Parts: sequence; structure tokens; C-alpha cells
Amino acid sequence: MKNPYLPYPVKIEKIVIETEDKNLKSFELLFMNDEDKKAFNYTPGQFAELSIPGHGEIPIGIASSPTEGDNLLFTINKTGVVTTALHNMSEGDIIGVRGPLGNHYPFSEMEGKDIVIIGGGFAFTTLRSTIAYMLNEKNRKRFGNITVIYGARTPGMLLYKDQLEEWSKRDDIDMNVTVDREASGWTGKVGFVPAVTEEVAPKADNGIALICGPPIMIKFTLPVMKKLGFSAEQTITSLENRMKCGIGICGRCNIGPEYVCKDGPVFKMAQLEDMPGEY
Amino acid sequence: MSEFEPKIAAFLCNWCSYGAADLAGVSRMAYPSNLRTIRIPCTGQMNPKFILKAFNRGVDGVWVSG
Amino acid sequence: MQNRTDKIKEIAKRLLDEEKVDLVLGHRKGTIPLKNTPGFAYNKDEVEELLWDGNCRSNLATFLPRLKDKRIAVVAQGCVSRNIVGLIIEKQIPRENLYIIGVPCIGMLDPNILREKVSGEILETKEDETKIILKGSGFEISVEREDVLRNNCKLCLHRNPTLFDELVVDEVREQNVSGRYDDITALENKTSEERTTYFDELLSSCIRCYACRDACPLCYCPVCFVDESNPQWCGKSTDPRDVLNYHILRAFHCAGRCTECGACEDACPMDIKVRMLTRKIEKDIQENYDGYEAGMSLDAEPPLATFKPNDPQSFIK
Amino acid sequence: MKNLLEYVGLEPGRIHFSWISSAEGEKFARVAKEVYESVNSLGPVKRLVKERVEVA
Amino acid sequence: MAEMILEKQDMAAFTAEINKGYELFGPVKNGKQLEIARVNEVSDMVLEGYRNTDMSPKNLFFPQSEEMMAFKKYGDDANIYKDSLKEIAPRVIFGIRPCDAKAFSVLDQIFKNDQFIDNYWFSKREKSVMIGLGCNMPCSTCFCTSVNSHPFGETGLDVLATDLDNRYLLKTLTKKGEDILSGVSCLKVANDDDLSSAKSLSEKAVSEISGNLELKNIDKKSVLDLFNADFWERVQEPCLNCGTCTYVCPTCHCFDIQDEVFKDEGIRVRNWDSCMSWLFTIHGSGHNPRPGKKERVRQRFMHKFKYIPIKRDGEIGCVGCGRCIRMCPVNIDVREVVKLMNS
Repeated sequence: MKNPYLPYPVKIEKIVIETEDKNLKSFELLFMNDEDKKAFNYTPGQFAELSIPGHGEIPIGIASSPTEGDNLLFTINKTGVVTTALHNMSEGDIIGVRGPLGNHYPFSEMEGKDIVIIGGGFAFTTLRSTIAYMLNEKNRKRFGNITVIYGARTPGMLLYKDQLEEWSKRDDIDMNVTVDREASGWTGKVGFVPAVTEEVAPKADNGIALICGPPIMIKFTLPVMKKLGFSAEQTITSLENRMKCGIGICGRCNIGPEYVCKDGPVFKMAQLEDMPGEY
Repeated sequence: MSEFEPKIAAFLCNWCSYGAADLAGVSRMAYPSNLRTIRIPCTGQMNPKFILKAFNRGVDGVWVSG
Repeated sequence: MQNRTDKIKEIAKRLLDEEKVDLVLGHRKGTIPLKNTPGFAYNKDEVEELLWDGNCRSNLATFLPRLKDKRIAVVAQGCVSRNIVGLIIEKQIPRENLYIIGVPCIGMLDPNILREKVSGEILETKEDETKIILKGSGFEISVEREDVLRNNCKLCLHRNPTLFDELVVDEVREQNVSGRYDDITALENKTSEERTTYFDELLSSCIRCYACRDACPLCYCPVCFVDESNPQWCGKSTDPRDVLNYHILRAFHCAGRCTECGACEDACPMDIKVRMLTRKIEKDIQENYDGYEAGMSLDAEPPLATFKPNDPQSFIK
Repeated sequence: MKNLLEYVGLEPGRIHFSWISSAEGEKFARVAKEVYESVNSLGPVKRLVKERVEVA
Repeated sequence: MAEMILEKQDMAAFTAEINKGYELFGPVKNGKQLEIARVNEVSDMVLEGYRNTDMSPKNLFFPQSEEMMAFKKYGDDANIYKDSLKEIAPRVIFGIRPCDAKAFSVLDQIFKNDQFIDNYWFSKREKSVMIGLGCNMPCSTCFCTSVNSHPFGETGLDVLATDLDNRYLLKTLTKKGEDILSGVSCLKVANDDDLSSAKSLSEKAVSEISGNLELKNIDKKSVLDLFNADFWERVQEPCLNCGTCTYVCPTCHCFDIQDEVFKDEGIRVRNWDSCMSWLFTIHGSGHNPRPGKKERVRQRFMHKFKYIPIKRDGEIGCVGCGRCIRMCPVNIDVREVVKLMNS
């Protein structure tokens, strides 16, 4: 029987420094074994545990979309022991990946709906995956209008700049990239995510909103969503908590009876209302 | 088996013994090469946990010098 | 015992009535024999539950740093009062918010010794100044208090509080203890290998629950070194070296501060005699620093926190 | 620290403390040699060293 | 199902017969502590006057520290994790208490879910035959009957033994249990007297269990009602936040995964962890969802009495063994907390 704790070996194919403070790097990972590649069937919103031998494991949202090819993309903020070790690695090094873990965004429920995607800072990773997935030619017609609101502190702190550029040229998606303050050379929107959301978000009638960002952004965006008419059933977010096993056993990440790692990380606001606020 | 060569972790104060080690070096004085020198800002910074960690990691001796 | 209990209640009620304190911290009867629980009394009803007997083994000083912003009356015997002195010197608690109800103590019972006296489960106990009565299904025996005291209480030199605002009874006579460190000296005189074996065995049952640390009033660091992860000083597994590391460093952190309250050993679910480490250090401190004992007065300078030109330095080349 | 480590079974002579001023290069070399000889004479360390975690 | 009699004098012969191909585990002394461990001499087993082991026997299947996998730092397969799961020899575990056996069946449900199975737990579980020993004299801290368990409970056991003074009544409960007893020559078929005295022992034991807890209201109340209740503030006051209760508990199963490196190799180890620890939930960012004692104490009781029942069809995450009551340094009594939760 397969051991759910055992990571697949992967090679770091490419490392991209995403932001000007150099604390965010994207890692493109290549599976070393074909059977692992086949076994790793994921949907946007899920995460994986990355193993840095000798340092430990970290749960990270998958930033690539299965529609983009076989390689996996992870964008990692340098915060603790494991992420620092990972940041010190180079292309060609071997690490482990375990997953896919957790649930994903409810695409079947989202079909035929207008989708609003609201992201802030480096929590944009699984949203990037979601956008890439929905924009894929096979999937695009399943969904209504797509509106994206993505904010960062400064232009230099935006992730996936080339990708954003590319998307903003398309006419089947409404891209709203914003930064907190005026900056030289920035011609896009200026302002905080909640304010921009109020300005550009479509009607709630047939909408579903995916919100992912720092707690402070979520805190101020939720009232805006309510004002716009999005119910708790229509608002979806992704949580994070400290995790170890990632498979609903080790008991670390639970919020009330729910395990963030297995029953989450994607939750509807309606679910969260019945759960203790331990996140 | 090769002859035993001890590993010694030497915690040296930046201002005192580290300077002395430097001086010993430039004066071409011979001293054992088994030291693994760790420069610390001051021996006031020395913490017992450094010593334990050093032993855990397999050093044969520890030398703390101010 | 009863007179101490009554007096504690009386003082507690008065202090709460006069609104001098927000809370009286004492001991309360536990749900099982031979076990008391810290009692947090905010009102008269809760004061009624406070008591003093031979099972007040937890060290109440442990709770004080976390209750810094409250005005507290705390029940303290000799060792606990010395810990309070230590915490005041180390600026963990403000003296002005504390009202110390001093209890001259005649020692706490060792539940392990008591359990060995009988064959079944002890269901009820009664005690007075000299005798303890143990009852269970099919037995009832009486033992001398002196025989069943905890080791640290047998060796105690300071049964009377060193700092207090009020005493509940007259001071008791201090014990005459000889050979306080005989067991430590005996161990010191053994070979390195024998000591290695001794400590390996002593710590082999440690489950790393850290109850010894958490029960100890000296361990108030916001992040304990065993919990630090960046860098990680101490492995988390039950590897004997990591366990030893933890115990060595914890003992070392208590150097010159330990008052021999015995809370660590009382808290240990595996009955490990962790004081074999801390007492060695206290012995060295007493030998090297003119018989210094922690927490005897608010003005004493802790030897390891002050530098004097005549500090012992024979170990330095 | 030295006392305690020796108490738990580390051989004396594995831990050394010294005071050397930055002007005392010669003393440094001498003490370094003493430390080396003391540790060398004791042979490889057995106590405390963690080769591999002993776990189930 | 069969009911058989084993004379105590035949114990050595019995264990010798079932020993073939099995390792025998039972209650033995390790220093002062009584634990379920490998039995070298049958006479070492402490079966008379035995109430329960000091620590829960969960470490038989879930050691406090367990190597999960290993990797090398250099070479062709450098940095690739290899499973270190060890096959254990089949075991017979004799004399385990029904509450602890029940705890194993609770943990069986935890260590697997609809997607994943924990091999480290199940590989050892599957190789073990459990011969339980009913409790003739429950402790004053026992409350198994309040939490779906029983002094002569059968859940999680392959064979239940009842101590009838000079003989054991062995009742097979599973195929595994039947297999191990079939063909053992020193067993006799039990007669009606044996069965009725076993029954009266069981009734007597139940009557001796003093604490009877009600849990109905806990079931009725919502998670948030319980979570936001006022009493947690008082429950947490004396708590030291040590991990004793979680480590002695037979159903506490939270663990931590760590990598440890030595020279040119490394291993991944899992260690017991405790929700009482401040570190347990802290995020990399420094944010801690359970920053205080209150949150952590509440988590432990809520997990056992509310969260597990919700997720596992009403199964309670406590078997009433009373270890945490006996071992808690400050006497936080789970029975008192349950009463508050149920009020």
C-alpha cells in the first residue's frame, strides 16, 4: 500500500525571483519518475507538502494549473527554517513533494457563474492556478465573466508580472491590478483591494467570489462583499494553519471538527461562520 | 584505523582570544590544527547550549576563551 | 493544619472584603486523595474552599508572572516565598501588587511513599500535625508524618517564609539537617562511567512532557530553549542525548535560583528524580559563593548575575 | 557548566576555559596545545555525541 | 465465538503454545513503572492486583519517537526519501485493559480516513492479537461506563479474558482470536458456573465505577456554544500547560514530524506532540491561532468530546481510563470539565 507520508522526488527545474525584496521565489519542479507524475492529479486550490531533506516539510499552495503541463509551480515566501533552506537551493537540486492535498475550489458549482477573484500579496498563488485553469480553452466557456482584483503593496511586490501582463491583454477576463500607493512608473490602479473591489466587482446575482489574501485584507473585504450582495454561500476563501501530516491525522491544523489540511483549505464563508475562529 | 585526531570546538572572543589566535598566526607560532574556531562577539554571549550542541555534533572537546 | 486553613480563609476574606486584592491564590482540595489543586478565589464562596494540608505541593509562585496585572494575595510557605523573592528580584512580578500570606510549613507528604505503605488504592486520608491516616477498601493505617515527607521537605532549612505580609501561625522551629548533599557527594565520588549509567537510567523513562519545567516558578522564559526551532538546540525525539540535553540545560538555567520546592518532582508523571541535577548545582553554588541560598532577602545579589573580582575562577586557565 | 557536565558523566578535561588577551599570541598557542593534549589523551568522545537518533 | 477456561497454573504452558510464531507482550515492571512490553519470562507478568499500566500502551503501535523514512546526503539517490517502515514480528498482547483496547479502535478510525491510511500504525496493529483482561477492580478514577466503554468491554479485542480467581475465562471475539486459541491443548470448555461468575464479576465492576457522567447535552449543544462558554476561563486557571495529560492519554494521537541529520544521512522522525504546547499551532509568520492557555485547554476537551464525535459518528475520543486525572500535576479532572460542558 502506498505510504501517504512518503514524498515523490522532484528536481528544481527553474527558480524565479518574483519580488523586489527577493523574499518570494517561484520554483518550477519536475517529477523524476513518470508514475509519480501520473499519480499527482490535482485541481487548483489544492496544496502539497514540500520536503527539504534535513530541514523538514512545509505545506504550500500549488500555483500552477494542471492545464499548463506536467511541471509544478510553487511560490514561496521566506519566513521560517524550511522556506529559508529552500530559498538557498539552486536549480538542479532534488527535493520531495507530497500531494496533492486538501480540497480545491468548487469548479462544478462555479460553472455558469460570474467569478470574482480577489487576491492580495503572496496569497495569489492558488488564485493564479485557478485563473490559468479557467482561461484554458477547454474550460473558459464553462464560466461566465471573470473579474480579477489583485493588489500588492508596491508594483515590485506583484507576483507573476509577465503572466498578469498577458492576461490583461485578453478580452475574456477583466484584470484589475492595484498597488497600495502611487509609485513612479506605475500606470495601473492605485488603492486598497476592498476599495477597488467595491468599484469594479460585478453584481452578486449570479456570482461567486474567491478571496485569498492576508487576514487584514479579508477582514475589510468581507463587508464590501456583503454590501455588494454576495452571501456567505457565494464567498469562498482558503485558510492556512500550521500543518504537519497534511492528511487529516496529526491533529495540528484543526479548527473545530474540520481539518484545514483535508477538509480545507478551501472553505465557504458560510462554513466558517459555524466554526471557532482559531485560524 | 587512522590515528585519533580530536576535534575541538574553540569558542573565541572576537576581542581577546580571536585576536590572540590571529597574532599567534601572524607570528608564525605553531599550535594544533584540531581547533574548529567559532568567533563569538564576546564571551558574555557564550551560552551553555552552544557547548551541548557542539558535543552532540561530535566534537571531542570544547574550549571557551575570553 | 486546621488552624492554618482557618486563618488563611480569615485573611483571604478580609482582603477581598477590603478590596485590597482581586484574587486570593491558595490551595483547594483535589478530586482524588493526596492531590490538591491551586485555588483561585475571587469571592467568599471560593475562599471557603481554600485549605492548607500536606498536599499543597504545587508551587503557587509559578502562576504569578502570568497574573502580573492583578492584585493578588498568595499563600506561601518557606520555599514559595523564596521563589517570590526571586521573581521580584528578577523583575517578573511587582512587589506592590502582592500580598503574601505566609505559612510556616511542616512539610508536604510524598504520595509515592504513602502508596508504598499500603497494598490497595488509597481512597481517603486524614492528617494532623504528626500523623497521617490512610483509608482504602479493607485497610486503615496510621503513619508518622515525619516518615512520609517528601525528600526536599525532609532536607528543608527554611520552613518559615522569608518574605510575607502576614503569618497565619507562629513561626515553626527550623530543622536541623545534616548531610544535605550526601547523595550528591556519593555520586560525585563515582567514576564517569558510573555516573553516565546512573543518569541514563534516571532519565530513561522521561516522556518529555515538560511538566517539570512548567511547574517550576523559575521557568518563565517566553520561549524555552527546547522549543526554539531556528536554530534548533535540542532534538524533539526521545533520543537519550536530547533528553539529557534538556535536563542539563534546564538545571543549569535554575542555577543559583532554585529553592528546592520540589514542584518539578511532584509534577513528573514518571517520578523521575530531576532534583539530582538541580541540587548538584545548588551544592556547587553554596560551596563557591559563601553558602548563598536563593530568595532569602530582596537585597541579596544573585551570585551568577553579578560579577565580583573575587569570584571563583580556578577553572579558568 | 563544566561541573555539571562532568557530573553527568563527561570526562574531566573535555571542556576548557581560559582568558587570553589579544596581545598574548604566545599564550594562545600554549593553551591551544594544552587543550589539544588534554582532549587527545582522552580519546574519542562517547558521552553526549549524537550519531543517529535512537528511536523506534 | 467460543468460551474456554485457562487454569492459571497452566499459564506457562499456554504462553509456550501460543508463543510459536508470536512475540508475547504483557504487563511487566520497568523500574517502578508498569507497562505493556515484551515478556521474557512468563513469571515476569504482573497479572495479580494489576489495575492498569502507568502509561497508556499506545506506544506499542505509535511509539513516542518513530523513524518514518531516511535519506542519504550524497550519492546517486541523494536527498530521496526512502520508507523505513519495519515489518514487526506477529505479537500476542496479553492482559491489556478493555479501555485501552477501546482506545485502539478509536485510533483505528483516526489513523485512516476516506483518502489516506497511516501504514506505520496499521502495519503494527494488523500483526497483533489482543487478549484483553477485564477489570475486576476498577480504580476510583475510572469512568469508562460513561464514555461508551466498559470494564469488560470487547471493542478492539480479539479475546477477552476474565480473572476467575484461579482460572481465566477466555472468550474469543474475532477470527484472529479463534485462530490463536484453536488447538491450544491446555484449554477446557467453560461451564455455566464459569460464565455466570464472569457475569457477576462484570456487574460488580460496573457497580464499583463511581463517576457517572452525562454527555447528552454536549451532543445537543453547537460547537460554537461550547466553544464560547464562560467556564473555560476557570478551567484553564490552574493548568500549567505541560503535556502530561496528552502523553499519558490512550487516545491522544497528535504528532510532529521532524528531520534529523547526521554526518551523511538523515531520517524523518515523528514524535508525539501535544496541543498543550504553545508551539503546536504557531504559524511561520508568528501568528498563533491558539495563543493562550485557555484556547489550548479548551482544544483538548473539545477535541475529545465534541470534534471527534462529530467526525466519527458519535465515537467519543475518551475511554475513561482516568490516567489524566491521576497524573495531572494540578488535578484538572476531566470528569469535572465534562460536567461543565454538559451543564
